[in-house]
Amino acid sequence: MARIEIENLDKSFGQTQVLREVSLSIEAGEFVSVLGPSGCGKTTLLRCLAGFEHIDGGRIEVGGQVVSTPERHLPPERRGIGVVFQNYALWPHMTVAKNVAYGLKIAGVPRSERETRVARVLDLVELGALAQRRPADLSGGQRQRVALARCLAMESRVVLLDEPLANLDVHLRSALEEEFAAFHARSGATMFYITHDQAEALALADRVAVMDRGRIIQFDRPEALFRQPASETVAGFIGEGRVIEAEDIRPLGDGHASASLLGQPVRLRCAPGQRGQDRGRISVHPGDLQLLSDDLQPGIEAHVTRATYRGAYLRAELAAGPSASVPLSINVAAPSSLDRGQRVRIALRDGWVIPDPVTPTTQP
Amino acid sequence: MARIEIENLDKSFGQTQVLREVSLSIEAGEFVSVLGPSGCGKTTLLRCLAGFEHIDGGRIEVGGQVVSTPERHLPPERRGIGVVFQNYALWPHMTVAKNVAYGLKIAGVPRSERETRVARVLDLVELGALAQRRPADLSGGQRQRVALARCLAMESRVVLLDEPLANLDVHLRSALEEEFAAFHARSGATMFYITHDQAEALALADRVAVMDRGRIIQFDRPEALFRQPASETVAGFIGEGRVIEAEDIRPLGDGHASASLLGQPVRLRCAPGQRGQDRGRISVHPGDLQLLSDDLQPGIEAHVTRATYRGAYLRAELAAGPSASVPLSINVAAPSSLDRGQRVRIALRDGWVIPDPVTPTTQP
Amino acid sequence: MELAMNRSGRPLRALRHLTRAGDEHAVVALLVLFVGLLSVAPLARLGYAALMPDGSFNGARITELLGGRRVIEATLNTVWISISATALATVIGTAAALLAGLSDMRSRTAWVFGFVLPLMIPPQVTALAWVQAFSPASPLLGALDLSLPPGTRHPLYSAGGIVFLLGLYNAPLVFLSVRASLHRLPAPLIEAARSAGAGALPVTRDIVLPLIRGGIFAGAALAFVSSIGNFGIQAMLGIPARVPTLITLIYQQLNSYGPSALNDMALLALLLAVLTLSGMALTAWLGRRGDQRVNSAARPPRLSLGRWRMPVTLLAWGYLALCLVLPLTALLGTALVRGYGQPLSAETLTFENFANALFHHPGIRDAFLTSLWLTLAAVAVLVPISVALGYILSWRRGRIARALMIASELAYALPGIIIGVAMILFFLRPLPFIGTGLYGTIWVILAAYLSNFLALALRPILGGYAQMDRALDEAAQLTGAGLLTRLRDIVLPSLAPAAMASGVLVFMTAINEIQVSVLLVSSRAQTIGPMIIFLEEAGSSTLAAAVGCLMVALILVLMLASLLFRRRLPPGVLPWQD
Amino acid sequence: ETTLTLYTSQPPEQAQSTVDAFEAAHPDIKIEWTRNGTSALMNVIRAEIEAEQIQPDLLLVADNINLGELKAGGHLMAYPEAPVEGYDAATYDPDMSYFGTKAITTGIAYNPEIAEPVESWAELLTEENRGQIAVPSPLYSGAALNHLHALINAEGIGWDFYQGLNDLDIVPEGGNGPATKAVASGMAKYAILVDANALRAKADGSPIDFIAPKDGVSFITEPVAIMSTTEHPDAAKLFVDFLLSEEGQKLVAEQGNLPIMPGVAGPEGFPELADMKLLGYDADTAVSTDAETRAKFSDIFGL
Ligand SMILES: Nc1ncnc2c1ncn2[C@@H]1O[C@H](COP(=O)(O)OP(=O)(O)OP(=O)(O)O)[C@@H](O)[C@H]1O
Ligand SMILES: Nc1ncnc2c1ncn2[C@@H]1O[C@H](COP(=O)(O)OP(=O)(O)OP(=O)(O)O)[C@@H](O)[C@H]1O
Ligand SMILES: [Mg+2]
Ligand SMILES: [Mg+2]
Repeated sequence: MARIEIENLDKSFGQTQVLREVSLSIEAGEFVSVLGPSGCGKTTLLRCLAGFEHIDGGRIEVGGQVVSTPERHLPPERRGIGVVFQNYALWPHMTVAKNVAYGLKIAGVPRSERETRVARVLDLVELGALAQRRPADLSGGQRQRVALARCLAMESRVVLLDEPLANLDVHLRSALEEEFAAFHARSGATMFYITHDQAEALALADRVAVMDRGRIIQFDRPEALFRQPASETVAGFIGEGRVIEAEDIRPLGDGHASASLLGQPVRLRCAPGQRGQDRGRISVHPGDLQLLSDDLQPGIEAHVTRATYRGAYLRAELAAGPSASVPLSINVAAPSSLDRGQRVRIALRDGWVIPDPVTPTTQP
Repeated sequence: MARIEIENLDKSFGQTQVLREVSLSIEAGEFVSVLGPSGCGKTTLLRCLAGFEHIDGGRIEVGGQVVSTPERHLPPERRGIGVVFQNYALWPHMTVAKNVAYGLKIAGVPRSERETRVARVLDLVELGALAQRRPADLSGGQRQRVALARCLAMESRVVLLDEPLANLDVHLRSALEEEFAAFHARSGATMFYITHDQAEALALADRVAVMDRGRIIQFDRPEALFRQPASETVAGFIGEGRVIEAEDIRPLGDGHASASLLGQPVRLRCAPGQRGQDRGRISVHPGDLQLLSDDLQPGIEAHVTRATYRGAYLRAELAAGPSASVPLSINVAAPSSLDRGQRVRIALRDGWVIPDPVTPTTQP
Repeated sequence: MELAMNRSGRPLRALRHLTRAGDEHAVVALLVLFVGLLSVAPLARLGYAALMPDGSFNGARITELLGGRRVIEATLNTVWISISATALATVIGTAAALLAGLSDMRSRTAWVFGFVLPLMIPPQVTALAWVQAFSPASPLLGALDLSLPPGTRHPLYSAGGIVFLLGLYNAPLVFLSVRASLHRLPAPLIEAARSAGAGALPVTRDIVLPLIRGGIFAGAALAFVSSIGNFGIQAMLGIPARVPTLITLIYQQLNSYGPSALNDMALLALLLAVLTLSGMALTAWLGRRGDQRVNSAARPPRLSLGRWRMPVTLLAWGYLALCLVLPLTALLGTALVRGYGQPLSAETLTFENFANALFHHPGIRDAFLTSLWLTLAAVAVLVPISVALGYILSWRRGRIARALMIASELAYALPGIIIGVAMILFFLRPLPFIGTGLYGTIWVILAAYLSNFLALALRPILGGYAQMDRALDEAAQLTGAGLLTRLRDIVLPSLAPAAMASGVLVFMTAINEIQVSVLLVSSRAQTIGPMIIFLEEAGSSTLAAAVGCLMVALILVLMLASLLFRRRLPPGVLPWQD
Repeated sequence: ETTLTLYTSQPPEQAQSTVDAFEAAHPDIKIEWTRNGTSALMNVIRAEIEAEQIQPDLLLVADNINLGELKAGGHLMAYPEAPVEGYDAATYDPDMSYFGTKAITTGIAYNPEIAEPVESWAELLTEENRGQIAVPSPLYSGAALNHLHALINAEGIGWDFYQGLNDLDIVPEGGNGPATKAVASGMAKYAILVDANALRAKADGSPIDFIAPKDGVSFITEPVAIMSTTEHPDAAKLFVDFLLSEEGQKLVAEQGNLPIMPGVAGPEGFPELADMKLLGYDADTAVSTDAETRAKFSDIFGL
């Protein structure tokens, strides 16, 4: 019941065009993440949706109602949209509990129900004990959680979240991730979730919109983004992907293609309509590479440029190719060690041939 | 040249004791991360070090000089310590370039040198083009980078960072992580790095201090934290570890022990002095578990309670044990699927017997 | 989700939506009406009297009057004296706010009390006290062995003297405005500078001052307007010094005879208004440049004065001794004798004046109660109106906002006596619909106060808005709260220090108000300021001084009493409390 | 019952007692009164005239020139039958538009602790008094303006006196209040002052005394007048009658001013009216030459 339809949205601040022809069609009840580098316009898109910014071109519909065109603008308080702000925007003069209860009070929820709902939401974000504190006396992460609780309590039909978990530790983060999923399942609200953390985006969202420099460059299911990125930018952005050059790409017809990578024959996935190419760009994730322990197998020669400890595994940055010009990343299971400069041999187990940029939207 | 020595530091805000007997001894030039849940006192510890808070007990020495005791307090501007703040703390009335140059100007660096240094640092954080903007016209991540640049430019002998990468996307993050490492190597500065992101902490730090409720509960190398957590809290906090109960723990003498987990015999690592125990708590990471495809091998029965897509792999939450009361997490390589409720069999490949809590510091 | 929606009740919500729809428009309409009725209309009536004396425009008369040698000279004097006095007041007021708000100077609370109190002493009293203190016969200079030889021109009888006293007198205005800004300055910005190696001085110069610039210039605007329209000091020092200024010329015009006196006075008043508005526009422009938005959640930091702590404390108290103790002792010395000029000694000491003021003159008591009532009413109306007006002016751009801005400053730009005349002209006729006129009642005085002090109340609040994070309001907007609700629940509390500063400014200025009320009082509505003047004129200086002392004492008691409630108030609201 | 509106510049207690006495004598007439300084009242009336909404029926204000101005504007009602027998013709308007009710003289006040009494205006102009004489300004004070008109029309005094003041570096300023204070506090030796101010301060114990110079004092008569717009002319006339009656004049003495009806005794300590030389002038001429006079005054003092 609360479909969001964004068509050809344009938005500039003075001379700078911040959003360019953004179109998104979000199903009612869908969970959509927006992923993109810092400064690409995510927050601005959210502010247009919420009604804080007037738009310069295009239109926005929410639940079948036109809420924004350059001429017409429904004020935020009449859109029934909840927002969790990037900078918290807590009301400094109210206690935590009051911050959370305020919207309910405005909506006319009776006191007793209000109190139970506030208590429940605060417990959810593990802030029950701090209900009487003021925002100034909280740590950064605690403030973030209050902002979250404030929005959750409202149970709006459309909820926009601007990096709601950015300042939280992993535990709380996964707890709240779960809570988002549960809240979403329970309420059926349409969620629009901005993040720069792809793990979050991929884990939570039904679909992910990847933004770059004011444009949406791909809007697809998480698996598709990861395994079949539509452009180099997406490929490079998702899942610590690397884009490298392969030669002699020959489609095999079953969604696969054969190619040659740094002189080694490899088997790749490709789009159904992929044509044969002498040179092409392919997308590779660290997990697609395997360290060869055995010197006899054919493999790609590389040397380690940096190895960092990541707990469960060791992440190694490699330089491969004749002039060590092809950078690759690989994860190596933990109880092992790799040193800077060490020479290794690797094999490519999977990869995706990035389709030719035919549509102009993939151009920045 | 800039050793940091913290002894029995106490700090309260009114009635709330925020830091309790914190002692840390940081070598000159060491890179130390402080990791801990939101609200545990990380920022407060940093503020005491920087000199923004007077301390209530204990002492802090930097580079052999006593900078804080309850009686004596060296003001921040005379400590020569650089700080990157959690909320950026950019000066809104100065352009990006001026923000970065200010400290150098105060330090009396001549104009021409100042300009080159500022330009270099801004290029480093990819903000060269925005040098003349004001902080208000930047996105959240861009502001974060300015804050970073401002601190990098000062090249202090001690640098404190409060979640400097919290708002950045993965790419910038890993670029800046590398930059921190390089900066550290180049300058030999002592770095004190607060984060709630363990990947960051583990990757960057020489040693990591894990805090909980105002105490340091373990201060050790990253590998040790991950593989040999000293307490349940640390075990539960690092590497998405789970703490579960095992029975019949029998040390084998070579740093290993045999035990029984949910009726299955398992082999675990343990501390050299570990005694035999009928029941004990063990720490298990998702990577320590393996999905058994083959029904014949003996394994632990469990069912899937939630499966989320993480790009390279699928994360499954499992419930094991007779009454499905033991929660476990497992990572499954990506091109596979697990559904909620599906029954699986798993094997434990590694685990660590958490030593008995003998020292009172592990009590919160 | 169905559940969530239905629980709050669909029809109810629809109704609420309906009332909310016009919410903002209704507020804007109300503000336009308020400003239009109380500011624009009376002043337009005055402008009409000034420019069209007999219903027709006569350019020659205007050029002749404004082009006269004396008017030009007075205009030039007015401009440079007001600018210099503003500069002095700004420097002193800002320094005081920094000392009280940012330093670890000793006994700050008591000092702040003393610093704002002189606002309460009528300027004539202050000026007279200074003149006496530095006259050749002064006991003070005599005691210090610095007596001027008789026959020398009094040092304060000079343009410099006017600047000096106006500067001192208006410094608390700047102080209040700057302090409100300072209180919203977030600690990390200062801490970041300190960790960059900047000590107290560079931090103040490079970080603090630029960030509170909005507050400083708002205060400067107040000081400018207050200086340019201050008749008491300009006349008492300027006339003996033969330094004519516009306000003294206007008073001369008011006292002259002839059918055109009122029209000529109105014309001079317009000239003064133009000067004042230019000054306010200039300060507003200077104060607005650049971005001073800071995010909320501030804990005011303190910078250590180090070894300067003792000297600075002494200096600050020395300043107070001069500015507060000097006029206050003069006032008290007069109130405690029967006849003015009697030396205060065991024989002459009497409390008769106080007894008279308190018990034997019901007129004084009535006048005081009327003033208190009017002042509180003005505060109660102006602060909420200013908060709403500030919202529109700060966060809604557009023609209406700009017009409101100019209109609301208009009235403050005129000296009080002119407002009084404008109010008479406008409110004399019976009002439409009501049938009776407000003239001669207490309501016309209230209307004049509202009109004259609107800009005064607005200034600190605009400064507060400049520093407020708009997301706070946006977050509340999303809950569906209408503009009025948000103003009450979110904006007003966040602006509390600024709102309080504005309330205190209005209170302090209105309780003793003379220039506006003197034309509007009647036997039915008498206020305390003119009452003191009448007593003075009728030769009862000692009684007048006793009333003045009682007023100061009362304000002091109110200020102290406010401290009792400090725990219940948001931090930073009371200017005299840390 | 009729209600009259009175604008008066009498001090509040005086105004109240005048009104009370009148209402006691005429119980069917009520008086609403507004009390303010003369110049403030005149500004109010001018504004009322500008708005064509004149409020008062009666005026009882300080001096002739103000009323002369109103008379010239046609705002005063003539009352030819007013009971003025026995009154000096100088105390009321020849056209019977306003009538003096008392005499408030302006003479010389001095501080006996630092100055000697003088006999005439000219004696003030000595070098020892440089900067030591407080003079209310005609540009601000009605009484001072009256004094100026009286002195410049007086033989042997004239503009030379003011010229002489300027030569002694004296600038007229403010009204009678500050001048009283200046003498009482010793900041000035002498002041040009109205009798009541000086004598009341003296009675309160201030170091001040009053001299009526031999060559004459100026005086104001606090005239009463009826506005031409009044709707109750008969009741208003009764008020005038009351003030000019013997009862009314005794009240003046009780209030601490000199009555002008011959035979009614003045208050304690006041000089006898008969012993003083009164300096009068023609009010109508004064109104018409007022602008010139002020201009000349300003020129002399460089204001
Ligand atoms: N008021 C403004 N005036 C001018 N430019 C602005 C303004 N607000 C944002 N911008 C610019 O618009 C661009 C997009 O900003 P936005 O805040 O939407 O980025 P974002 O994607 O949310 O980034 P982040 O992840 O860092 O928060 C940025 O380059 C920013 O500098
Ligand atoms: N001024 C204060 N008054 C009272 N309590 C405070 C104050 N400042 C911080 N606290 C409390 O001290 C504890 C530690 O706060 P701190 O900011 O150090 O946490 P943190 O570890 O940095 O958390 P985060 O990761 O969320 O930033 C928190 O519980 C917080 O509520
Ligand atoms: Mg953003
Ligand atoms: Mg923190």
